[in-house]
Amino acid sequence: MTGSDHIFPGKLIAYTSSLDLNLLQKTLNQTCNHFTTICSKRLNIREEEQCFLHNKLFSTSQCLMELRLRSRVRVIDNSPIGKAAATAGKPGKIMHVYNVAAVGRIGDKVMINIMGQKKKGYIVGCRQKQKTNVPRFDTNNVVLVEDSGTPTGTRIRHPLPSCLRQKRYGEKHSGEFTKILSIATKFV
Amino acid sequence: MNIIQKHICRCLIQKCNSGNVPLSFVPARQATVLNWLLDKHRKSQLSQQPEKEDDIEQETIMVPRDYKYLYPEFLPPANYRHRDRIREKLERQDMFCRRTMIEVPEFYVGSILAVNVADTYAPSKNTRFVGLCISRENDGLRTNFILRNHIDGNGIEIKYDMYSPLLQSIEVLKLEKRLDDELFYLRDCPPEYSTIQFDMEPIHLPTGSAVPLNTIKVPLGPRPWDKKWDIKNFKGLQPSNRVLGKRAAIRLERSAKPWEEHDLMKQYRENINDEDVETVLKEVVLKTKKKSTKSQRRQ
Amino acid sequence: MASRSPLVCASNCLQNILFRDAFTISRVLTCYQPVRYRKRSSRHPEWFVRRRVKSFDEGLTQENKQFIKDLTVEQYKNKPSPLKEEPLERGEWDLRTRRTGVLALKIGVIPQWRKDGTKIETTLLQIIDNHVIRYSPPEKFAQSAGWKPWWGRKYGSVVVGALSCEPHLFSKEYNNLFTEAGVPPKRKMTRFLVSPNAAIQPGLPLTAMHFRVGDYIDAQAKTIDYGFQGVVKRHGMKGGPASHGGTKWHRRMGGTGGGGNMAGIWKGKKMPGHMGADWNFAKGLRILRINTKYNVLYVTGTTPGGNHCYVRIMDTCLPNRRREIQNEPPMPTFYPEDVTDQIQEEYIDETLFDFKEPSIEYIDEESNK
Amino acid sequence: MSLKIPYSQTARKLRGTFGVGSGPSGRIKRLRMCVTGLIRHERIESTFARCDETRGYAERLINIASRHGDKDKYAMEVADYWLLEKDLIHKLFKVIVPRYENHRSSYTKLYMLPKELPGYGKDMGVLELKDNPWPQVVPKQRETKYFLTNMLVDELRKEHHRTKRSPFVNKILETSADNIDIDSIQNQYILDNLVDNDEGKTKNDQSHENKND
Repeated sequence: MTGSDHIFPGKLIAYTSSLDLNLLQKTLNQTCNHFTTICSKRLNIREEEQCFLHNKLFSTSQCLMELRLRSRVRVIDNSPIGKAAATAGKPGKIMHVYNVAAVGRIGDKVMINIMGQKKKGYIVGCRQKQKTNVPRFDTNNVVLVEDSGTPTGTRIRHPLPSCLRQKRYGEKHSGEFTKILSIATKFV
Repeated sequence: MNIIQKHICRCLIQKCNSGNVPLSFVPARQATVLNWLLDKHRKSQLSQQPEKEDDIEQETIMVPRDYKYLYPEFLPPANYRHRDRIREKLERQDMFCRRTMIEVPEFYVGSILAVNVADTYAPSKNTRFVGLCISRENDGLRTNFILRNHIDGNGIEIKYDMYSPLLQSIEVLKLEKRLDDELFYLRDCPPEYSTIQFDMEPIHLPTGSAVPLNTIKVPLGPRPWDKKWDIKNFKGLQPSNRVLGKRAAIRLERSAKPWEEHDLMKQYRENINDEDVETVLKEVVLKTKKKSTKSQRRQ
Repeated sequence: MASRSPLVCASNCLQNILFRDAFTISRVLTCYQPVRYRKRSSRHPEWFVRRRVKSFDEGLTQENKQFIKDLTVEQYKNKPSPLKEEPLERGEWDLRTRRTGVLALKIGVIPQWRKDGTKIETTLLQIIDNHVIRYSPPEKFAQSAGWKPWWGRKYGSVVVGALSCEPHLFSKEYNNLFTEAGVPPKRKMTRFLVSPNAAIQPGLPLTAMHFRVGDYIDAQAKTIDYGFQGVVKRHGMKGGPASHGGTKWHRRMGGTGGGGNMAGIWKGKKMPGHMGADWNFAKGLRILRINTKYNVLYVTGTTPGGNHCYVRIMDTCLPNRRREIQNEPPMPTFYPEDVTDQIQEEYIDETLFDFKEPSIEYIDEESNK
Repeated sequence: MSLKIPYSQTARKLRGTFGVGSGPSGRIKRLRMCVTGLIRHERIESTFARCDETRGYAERLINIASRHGDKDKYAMEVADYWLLEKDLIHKLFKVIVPRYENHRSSYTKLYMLPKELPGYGKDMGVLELKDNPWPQVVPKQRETKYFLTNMLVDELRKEHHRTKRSPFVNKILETSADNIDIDSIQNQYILDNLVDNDEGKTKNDQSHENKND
């Protein structure tokens, strides 16, 4: 995580325009120290979210932890866009849920705005409260999919919920789920 | 006082103290039958099939003191509006039947479990999950417990119904207690405190030893948190460095309820009293007596 | 006690006669009247019989109280049963018959599991001390004031009582209602409409075996009394915003009507008022399990009302569910002579998981092949 | 230990005990004063709602004191909190707890006072500890054993026992042992009953006669 220049581009430009080099050095040092200390502890979306926002620390989570419009998600496959988003500290945001209720749950299809691109994906783990025997994850996980239906990544190195396997036999998107499940490594 | 007033006085006093019938002075708005009245009807000789009194109530059985914490799911709810003697009895029958089929071991919040569940879509028709028990909730057939583990950078929690027929086995890998009744704060703690290897070998305690208490104090991670853990006085948490603002401090001061510490009636309403606990646990002692030699702790 | 004075006998007879006359004029004795709109009044209905009498402490000693209690029990046990005299003919069941219902008490709600592993909520309903107290055939029923013209001459009526009490609690008029059935006075009574082929004799006990496992029933009960409630809780309206300048506008209703030609508040506008304590149905519930020892029915889903409230249970009126019945239900009710074997303690539905069985295991079909 | 009094699942708020807005802390403050008053004077008069609320707290306090004893830390803490005048702690453990040692029913008694018309508009009540030294609230009722109804029912009972066979004999009949002399058993049963009743009667009769004299 050495992406400090990604974080405050506006500030940087302001400093460079004023040519106050001493101040610039100070701020850069401060920010770098801050990031290294926090991000070495754990790689979690919420940390990045917090860094991305500002120095003030306040929670942005909803009370029900539902996946709605503009809620942030983590990409867990090894696609290059997902990695870039994680390093840049810019998690993808949900633009649309292909669903009548407009609330995403496990196995629902969503459209995501990630690094300025429009991508489609499947929700593969939720922070929301779940039924019995269904796992509840600490983060909202998503697997990206191309328009043709093939997954963009080649491997998923995170566990997927076991109840996702019944989607393979369903009427909707059964072909796309078989492709996702074939690149998965672990089930919970 | 004139004569009429005296008469009214006499009537009211009679109303208050007539017979053994408990009078509730707060009028019951609901059109329901009270517990004691219903039990009287069930046992009365005028009815078609009068219910026989239990032999268990008359027997003198010593209930061990730790049974209250060993079998917490057998304790009925404290609210008398939600209680019924026959329903509880039928529910307990089902629970005992289930316990003969599957061995439910002794475990507490903070001990490590491995659970096998039937799953139609798994290739082996079975899934195994290992985790730390965070909470035990509810009573009767509704009891459930939550296991937590941290796998490949993902915190995962699964809730299980204890009396669901899908459960194949429950195995205790490490028997332990923690300082708190629920450990939901582990969600916002560093992941090493909730990571457990799937191939962990069970740790056996020597026979007859007491259940060890783990006095570990867990540090909290950086904010944002799921809830304001630092305010809630958990014993198993390290005090955080968070400095409260002026408004937050005022809010915390206002939310404090020091008078509830000694509110005796509030405690009585929220917790079930000891006499009711004993009548329930007597049955548990009788039913578990047969198996006790078989499933003694950590042989 | 054994030998009554002639004066007392005369007064009793007089009351019987008086009451019978009043009964034909008044409505049929029930606790439930079907009404088109919500009717709340403190006035007693026409069929009302005063149950309680002003009692004062007679100062009986503990021994004598117990003796009188025992005496009443003995009296009702030794009473000649009205069933032996003239048994009614038992009719045959067809799709249009209406059998009697029973009056049960809601005990609680617990989860159960199906054999495929899904969890369902079941309500427990206990039937305590149910007896048939009066049957009036359609011709007689049509003359009474409780009769509604749209029923025609199709239905007779049956009064069912539950929870038997000691007679000294009630008035003489109320106790006389039970002389025909020969049972102790009941705490609660209801009326059911019955088709003539399901005619039933007073004095018959009704148990949980009146229904079978797999039958569908309707449950009717009074909902929980919430008292005077606002518009948000009573009708589920949205209220106002919590902030953004919402002054005294958080839980209020919006406009009450338009202007112009149709101005004014229309009848039936949803407004704050008394909520609950109203009769409500839950239809098409399936019986999953029957416990004959305690007379308890396990029924799918939930019924209206709180814990320990009275529930009227009858055969379902949904036509599609009725057609699913393959065997004839016991007509007019279950007689213990019908069954040659001993009655089991529990009957369990095929789809329901029995806790005596081992836990569910799925079989891998592909590997078996 | 369970309470032997009726109580509601929802507590009364007792609004306005220390002015409007005193809230739940004001409620507890008032109840503490009532409990100390009850332990001090053994009988208090207040509004009925307040009496009914204090009743539960007083019962629980005596319950805890009798169960844990005066050497327990928790019991002393509770007593220290609820009794504002500290000399009463000694009275609670040394006087009141031994008084109710073999008591099965509730420790307190509650009465409703008549309404005065025109009056304050609230029900008034009296709360007292049982077995207190004060004169009784309700005057003691006359002994009812020699009322006419009682005497008549007594006679009926005796007659009933004579004529009716006992359930004990009926049971033997059902099992149908042929060679048992039923009449002898029946006679014995009646005799036993008679003797018991006569003894009781003679004793009471004597006392009654003495009183009349």
